[in-house]
Amino acid sequence: MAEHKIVDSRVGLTFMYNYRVGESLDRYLDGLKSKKILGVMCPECERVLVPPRSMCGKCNTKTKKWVTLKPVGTLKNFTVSHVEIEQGEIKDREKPIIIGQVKLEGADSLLTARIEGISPKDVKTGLKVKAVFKDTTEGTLQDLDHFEPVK
Amino acid sequence: MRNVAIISVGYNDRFVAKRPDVNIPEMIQPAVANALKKTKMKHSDIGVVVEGNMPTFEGINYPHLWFSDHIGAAGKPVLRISTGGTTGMSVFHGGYYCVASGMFDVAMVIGWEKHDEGDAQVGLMGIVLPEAFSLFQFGPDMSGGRGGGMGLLGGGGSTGGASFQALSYLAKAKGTPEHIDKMAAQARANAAKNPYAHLQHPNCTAADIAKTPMVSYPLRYGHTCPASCGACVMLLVAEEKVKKFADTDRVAWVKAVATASSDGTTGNLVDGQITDPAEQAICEKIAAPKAYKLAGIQNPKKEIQMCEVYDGFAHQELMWPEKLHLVDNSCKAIDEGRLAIDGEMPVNPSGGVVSTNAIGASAMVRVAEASLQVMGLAEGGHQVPRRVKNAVAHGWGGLFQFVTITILGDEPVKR
Amino acid sequence: MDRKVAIVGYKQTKYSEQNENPRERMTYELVKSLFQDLKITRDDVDTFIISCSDFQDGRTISECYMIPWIGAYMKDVSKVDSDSANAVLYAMMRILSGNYNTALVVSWAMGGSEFRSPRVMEYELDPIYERPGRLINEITAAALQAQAYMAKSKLTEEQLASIAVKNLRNGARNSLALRKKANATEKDVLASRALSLPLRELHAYTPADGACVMLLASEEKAKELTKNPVWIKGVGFCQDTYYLGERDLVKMDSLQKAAKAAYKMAGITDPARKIGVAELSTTYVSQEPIFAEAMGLIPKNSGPAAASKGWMEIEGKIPVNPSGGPQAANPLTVGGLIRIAEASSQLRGEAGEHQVKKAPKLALAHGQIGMAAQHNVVFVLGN
Amino acid sequence: MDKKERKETRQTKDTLDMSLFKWRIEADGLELLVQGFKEKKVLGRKCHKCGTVYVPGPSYCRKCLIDIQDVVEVSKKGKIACYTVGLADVRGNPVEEISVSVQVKFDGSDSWMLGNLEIDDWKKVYVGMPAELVLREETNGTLADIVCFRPV
Repeated sequence: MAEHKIVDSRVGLTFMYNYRVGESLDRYLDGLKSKKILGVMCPECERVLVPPRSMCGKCNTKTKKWVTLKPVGTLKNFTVSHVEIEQGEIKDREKPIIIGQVKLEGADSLLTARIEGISPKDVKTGLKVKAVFKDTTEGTLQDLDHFEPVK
Repeated sequence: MRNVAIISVGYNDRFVAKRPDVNIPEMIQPAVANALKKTKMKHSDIGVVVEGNMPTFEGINYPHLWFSDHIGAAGKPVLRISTGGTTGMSVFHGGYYCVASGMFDVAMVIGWEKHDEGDAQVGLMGIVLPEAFSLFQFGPDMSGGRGGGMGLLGGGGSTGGASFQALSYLAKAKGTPEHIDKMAAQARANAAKNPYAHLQHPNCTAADIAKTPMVSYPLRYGHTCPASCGACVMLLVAEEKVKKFADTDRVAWVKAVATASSDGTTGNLVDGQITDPAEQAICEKIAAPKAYKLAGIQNPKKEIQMCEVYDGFAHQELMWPEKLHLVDNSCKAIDEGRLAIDGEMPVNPSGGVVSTNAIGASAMVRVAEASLQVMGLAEGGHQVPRRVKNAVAHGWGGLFQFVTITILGDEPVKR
Repeated sequence: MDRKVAIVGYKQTKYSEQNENPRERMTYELVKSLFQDLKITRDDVDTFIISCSDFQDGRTISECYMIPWIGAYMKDVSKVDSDSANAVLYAMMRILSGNYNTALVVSWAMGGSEFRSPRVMEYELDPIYERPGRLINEITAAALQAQAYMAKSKLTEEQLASIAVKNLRNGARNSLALRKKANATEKDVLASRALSLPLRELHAYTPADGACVMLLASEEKAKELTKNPVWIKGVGFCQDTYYLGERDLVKMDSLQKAAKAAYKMAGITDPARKIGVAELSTTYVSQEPIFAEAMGLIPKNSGPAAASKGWMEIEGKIPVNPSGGPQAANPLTVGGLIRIAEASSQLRGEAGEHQVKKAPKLALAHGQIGMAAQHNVVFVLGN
Repeated sequence: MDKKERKETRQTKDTLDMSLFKWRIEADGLELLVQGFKEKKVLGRKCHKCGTVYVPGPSYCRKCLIDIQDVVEVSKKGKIACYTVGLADVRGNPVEEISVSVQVKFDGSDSWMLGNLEIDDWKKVYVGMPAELVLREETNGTLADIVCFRPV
């Protein structure tokens, strides 16, 4: 087989993106800023969706009615995550975190959130949890810091 | 083969530079609703959704996954097609084949771009970056002077490549840069009659265009397109379902689709460039003849009443009608006013891509606009006055190397 | 639909951490060798359907420079920007329309050497909620799905490990595989690095460089080109809601619908009995029982039984991923096409070391993309 | 239609870091080209089947889809197939030094090669103008051996 000249090519360039969060998420973030979790209801199937969005995919209907959800719910599913992805590399976390799917009271969708205040060994589905906000909120997703067991 | 008709077109809103009020799915969703509104169809009647954009422009891989709920794709088959500038029409062709194959009765096609969230210039550079930077392994002169290596890099950009194409075209057509000014002026003035167009400039003149700065001779700013935000949606229906779903007596029948690709006709830095960007045999010799044959059109100049071509740069609005066998010499034709909305071969009554460019939508908008002309529904004064029996829509993409063609008519092809 | 479409030939590369060639020559050699096998030239191809990804190739419109290398210079080409099983689907529809008689599907990815798969898959997340939230990625999504299934079906960690062992062992019999572990044990799997529990490193797919090409043809043309056509009997594809919190990760509505459509088209009512072998795009082995159940290949919640009784082994009653599946090698976008090629070679009895014993009459192949397999494509193939 | 008030919503950011990609590219044509420069030659490859001459010459023919090996020397002289003139910067301000980029089709080749044209007045350039590749006095087998194109 003939030898071929193979060259390496590298580019130190970064594509930058600025995304608009849009109407629904903007309002959700306003809610987080005032330490509230907002959901939105589909007028047809009456599901309450959180995080909220402008369309219910099940009914192809615009969601309309906003509801403030109680910051308590039930842990429905979880994973104990030992790694995080940093620029595509799978790196071990200093200590594992629990990523849970929480069903808030009055919501029909599950909210993904970090679960703290319980060890990975003891965490179980069915656990009653409550939302813990950062002391100072800024209207970002990080305002809702984690959920922890209801004592 | 089954005949397929376009029964409805939906835009989200007027194409604009910025939509800070909405996220991407929120921007697209009204286009879906607007397309459905003009039919007797319910959302559940849609059998398949075909979608596309330029994914690196917004930095979202497989964005249709995210939109699922907003475009009514949840629980439905979805196909995603992306082919650079031709994306919109490639998506449309995808929808066409979903129906023509007999697999589905109704297809919804979606082309979109939200340019305010990314950087299209950098995104376009992304086409050639790895190949261009491989040249550094061969020691180009980095002094920034007249070194050949940097010269090799210089022509990679989109406007650079387009300028080469423009000069090669003008030499062949015996045209001048002033012809491009005239063409651009017509496009901007036409756009002012299209309520959805982005850059609208009523009564724009060639002199107005000639005042804009030169980018890269012979192309001026006034010859180039804006970066727009917007979405286009169309509903395609099998012949036997047209009566059931169409809310109009006059639908646009898809008479033929065709596509072809060559090697890169600019920026082919590593493997040698053997194709003239202004030759476009893929259109003139391959795709266009195939499309006309499928559509049963023998004399395009006589049988076609208008065209919508993909003119990312104004000289292309002159070049493509020639390659599509619709005009012998566009420079002459524009001098004689024959390409105007009321001329004998109206080119881009919508204002074209040079006035509105949401890239992933643009080639689809060509089909959408051609279909509106066939249906007699073009709004705001850009409807061609004589009855449009047949229309041609066209798209180009890649390194000036892809071409897509769609031929529409007011009657189905007898098969 | 009065036409039938067949797979007349296909070729795969050997999968590796770094192919000896760059993407262009790797794919070029593959296309040429398929043409040679079928005694055709590029002029015999009516349309080319590419499946590649800008995010995997690191290029905008990443097919631009590849068009001439795959033989598509001055030819009819389109590109599906999704898993390559979608490209086969599109190629098939183009032939069914009557506009074309042959279609070449071409897919490549340099997942071993040029890009980092986990990063590429992060771009599938919405940029406004999941990305800044930094909790969901391909690993955690699959882990939540795995956990939900294990809670429901009572599949144990040991049983989950046994599925990984089966695939690693199968991979060792597949001459093209990258990761081969003929002697892997459940213990090895359980001792492998914890990713996001219950998932560990040996449950996961193996990123790889590789390409696959496949020629499809109409009935008439297929009979001209091969004595051994594989017929596409049925296809189905479907996409779920994006939101993990609104999906039943175990039931998998989209996969169920896709399979149902494929069975309907193929005229199958009892897939568990009719399907002789399945090649599934299980990026994590936990998806094997979940997918098999959603597609009706095994009864609901029977993952534990399937694992402990070896139903899905090469010798089992419904062999799944005799090739080793994505655990053996997974050049992302090429995945679905590989599964279709592997299923086809099982039908032709050409799978060599990993050939299933009872020559199957019908085979199933599957492709997917998205977090926890949001988008699914199912093919039923027969000979 | 566009008169509605549009409320600005929050932004989030992300990037696509191209430095994460480690591309490898086959560049037989460029290698041959720079090797030829050592002897002050322009070398390309010719397809033994269809006769197409590529400069730079990759070791396959895109028309015939076959490997090609025949190395051919092509003339340094050719014709300008097309050109463009950089008169303004990205903001539209006139540039101090006007540059002319050309694509030259060498005599005996089917390929166009990109480069800069050295000329006193850009208005003299035309499509079809004869031009020639100028190499450095002392070449060392790199792309930097290219000085420019000059009108013949």
